[in-house]
Amino acid sequence: MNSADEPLLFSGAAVQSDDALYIEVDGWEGPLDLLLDLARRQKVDLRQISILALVDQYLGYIERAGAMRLELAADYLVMAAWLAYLKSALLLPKEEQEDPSPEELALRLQLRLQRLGAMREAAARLMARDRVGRDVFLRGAPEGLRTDRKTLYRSDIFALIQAYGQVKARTAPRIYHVANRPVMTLDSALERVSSMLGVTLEWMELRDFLPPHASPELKRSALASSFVAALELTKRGKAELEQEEAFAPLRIRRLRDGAPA
Amino acid sequence: MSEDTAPGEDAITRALEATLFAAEDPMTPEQLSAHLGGMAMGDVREGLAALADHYATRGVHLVERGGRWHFETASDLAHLLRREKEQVRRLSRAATEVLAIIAYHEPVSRAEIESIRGVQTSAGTLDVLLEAGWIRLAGRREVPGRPVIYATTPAFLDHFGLASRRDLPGIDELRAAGLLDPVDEAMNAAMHFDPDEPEAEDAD
Amino acid sequence: MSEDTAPGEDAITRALEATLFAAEDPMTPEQLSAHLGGMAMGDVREGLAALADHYATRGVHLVERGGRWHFETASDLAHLLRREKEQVRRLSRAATEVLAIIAYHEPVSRAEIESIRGVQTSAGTLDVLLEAGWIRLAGRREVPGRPVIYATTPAFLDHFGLASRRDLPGIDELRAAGLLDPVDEAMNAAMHFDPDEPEAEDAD
Repeated sequence: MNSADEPLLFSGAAVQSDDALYIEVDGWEGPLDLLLDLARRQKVDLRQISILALVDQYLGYIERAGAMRLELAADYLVMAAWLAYLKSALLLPKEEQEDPSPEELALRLQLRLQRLGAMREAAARLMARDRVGRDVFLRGAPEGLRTDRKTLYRSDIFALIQAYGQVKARTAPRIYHVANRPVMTLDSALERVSSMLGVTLEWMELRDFLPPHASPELKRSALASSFVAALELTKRGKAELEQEEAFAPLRIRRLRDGAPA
Repeated sequence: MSEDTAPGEDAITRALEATLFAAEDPMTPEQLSAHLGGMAMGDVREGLAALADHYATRGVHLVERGGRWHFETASDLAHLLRREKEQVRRLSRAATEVLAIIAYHEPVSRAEIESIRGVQTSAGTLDVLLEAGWIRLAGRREVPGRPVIYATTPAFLDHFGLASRRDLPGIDELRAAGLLDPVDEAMNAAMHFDPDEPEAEDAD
Repeated sequence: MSEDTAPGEDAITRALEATLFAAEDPMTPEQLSAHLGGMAMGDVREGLAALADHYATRGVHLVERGGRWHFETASDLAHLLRREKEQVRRLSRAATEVLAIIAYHEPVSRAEIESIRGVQTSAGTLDVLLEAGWIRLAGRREVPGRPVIYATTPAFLDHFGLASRRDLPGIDELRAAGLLDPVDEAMNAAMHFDPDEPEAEDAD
């Protein structure tokens, strides 16, 4: 209670810095910290600690702080209320106890204190070790190790001439051959179909118009061209087309000049 | 060490000695081997052991910290050297405690740290430890919220002169006493009537 | 060094050893004496001599330079401080092409290389070849802009096992070896309109 005359910032929730974490009343860091300190004053093993005595000390402490008009952090007050409840529960006859039992709650508190105590001790032992820069020192001016990486490139004559060959092949002027494909143009088909239609007035199958000894490639071209020619002649009113069903042979015959069939 | 294998005349130990003296950071045997042109790992380990032995009584010691080796001054000479060389940062009590909790429990989440300390941990506290290079983020705990977990670093072992975490003062006793177990686990163990674990008391 | 004054057991030499090890700068005997709480100058000098003697055969030496003492790596091990690590890498395809063009056409400018390759050449590619020691700057072409021209080096001939550039196979030999065949010839063969393969359409 070293700074009773100045207002103390007690806010359990507002934790901005290490300083704010410190509870200014004698420098405890939170209610568990205060409890641990009080427990230590009992000078017994934390496993043997009297929780009831501890609770009394804590409540007594909070009361004194209140009497000195110290502002207490909310979490200290919450802990005080909880401990007061724990105390009353511990004093009640066993059969009226609820679940969890006050013994259980007390044990939990004791276990927490043991753990905090253990860690605090461990921290102290850790800090007391021979620390680099305080107890032991590293070499003041090490020369330092440096590894300079050097890349050695590897290749071989085959890779070299192959690369050159590919450059040449890639950039050499290229000659493209366009295949001369056998086709029957629409014009020649028209001419051919017209002239063949001129011979007779009978129905003829379109396939019969095709050149008889043509290669398979030319036959396909001729078939397509002749079909288009037949359509064209029909459209011009010079011929008529007939097909009995889908994919049946397509038949064509000449119309008498201008006269519909 | 016997005089007939004096490491001063031994090319391997001389090379290791020179390298570790010159190194700016502690080195693993693997790094030493690589630096020394692929020196056989067996030779590196033997050489390190011989060197550590040779220096054991001298003013400078060769020590292993977290698998990495470095020379440092003998700790009994601290009083001679400390004078102008107080380079160690002073840690706040909170930071000291948080560091101890992380070291003894790692990996550990902030919530777990707080449940042991009973107070919130300011971000600054963890920052100080992260900045010192003594703790690192060690991933996330696969529980709801996936909290970040923290663990110590090789630099932590270096600084506190620990060969490994097993050298943490009193860690075996703390573990044996169950003081590194969470409170809930300890409750189950202590309260022999846990309905879910009828065998609990046998497990003690 | 005599065994009966083993410095490892000597408080003075241990203190000197640790102090000099941790020192950031070389120290005079006077500084050492002052640092070690006014150690007698005679003790300092004797201790330094004993230490220097002890370290004389080790990987690290204690040496005096201009009246100041410090540890330094044994001179025969100085190469350990700065190691050169050689890493063998296969020349990239782009670099191989550029090298081949230079070899066949030297001296050539970068613009000429690019016009032969049909693609731009990064400066890095030429750097790699210069670094490998296979090409050199061979002056400037006396045309507008005076571009740098490149030529191969004797190291190039060495590496590729050539007695001279005349050993490089000529265009005709490359063609005979099939090395001038277009890369995508296989594609053409698969095309259906190849006039030499009238049956191709049956493959549909």
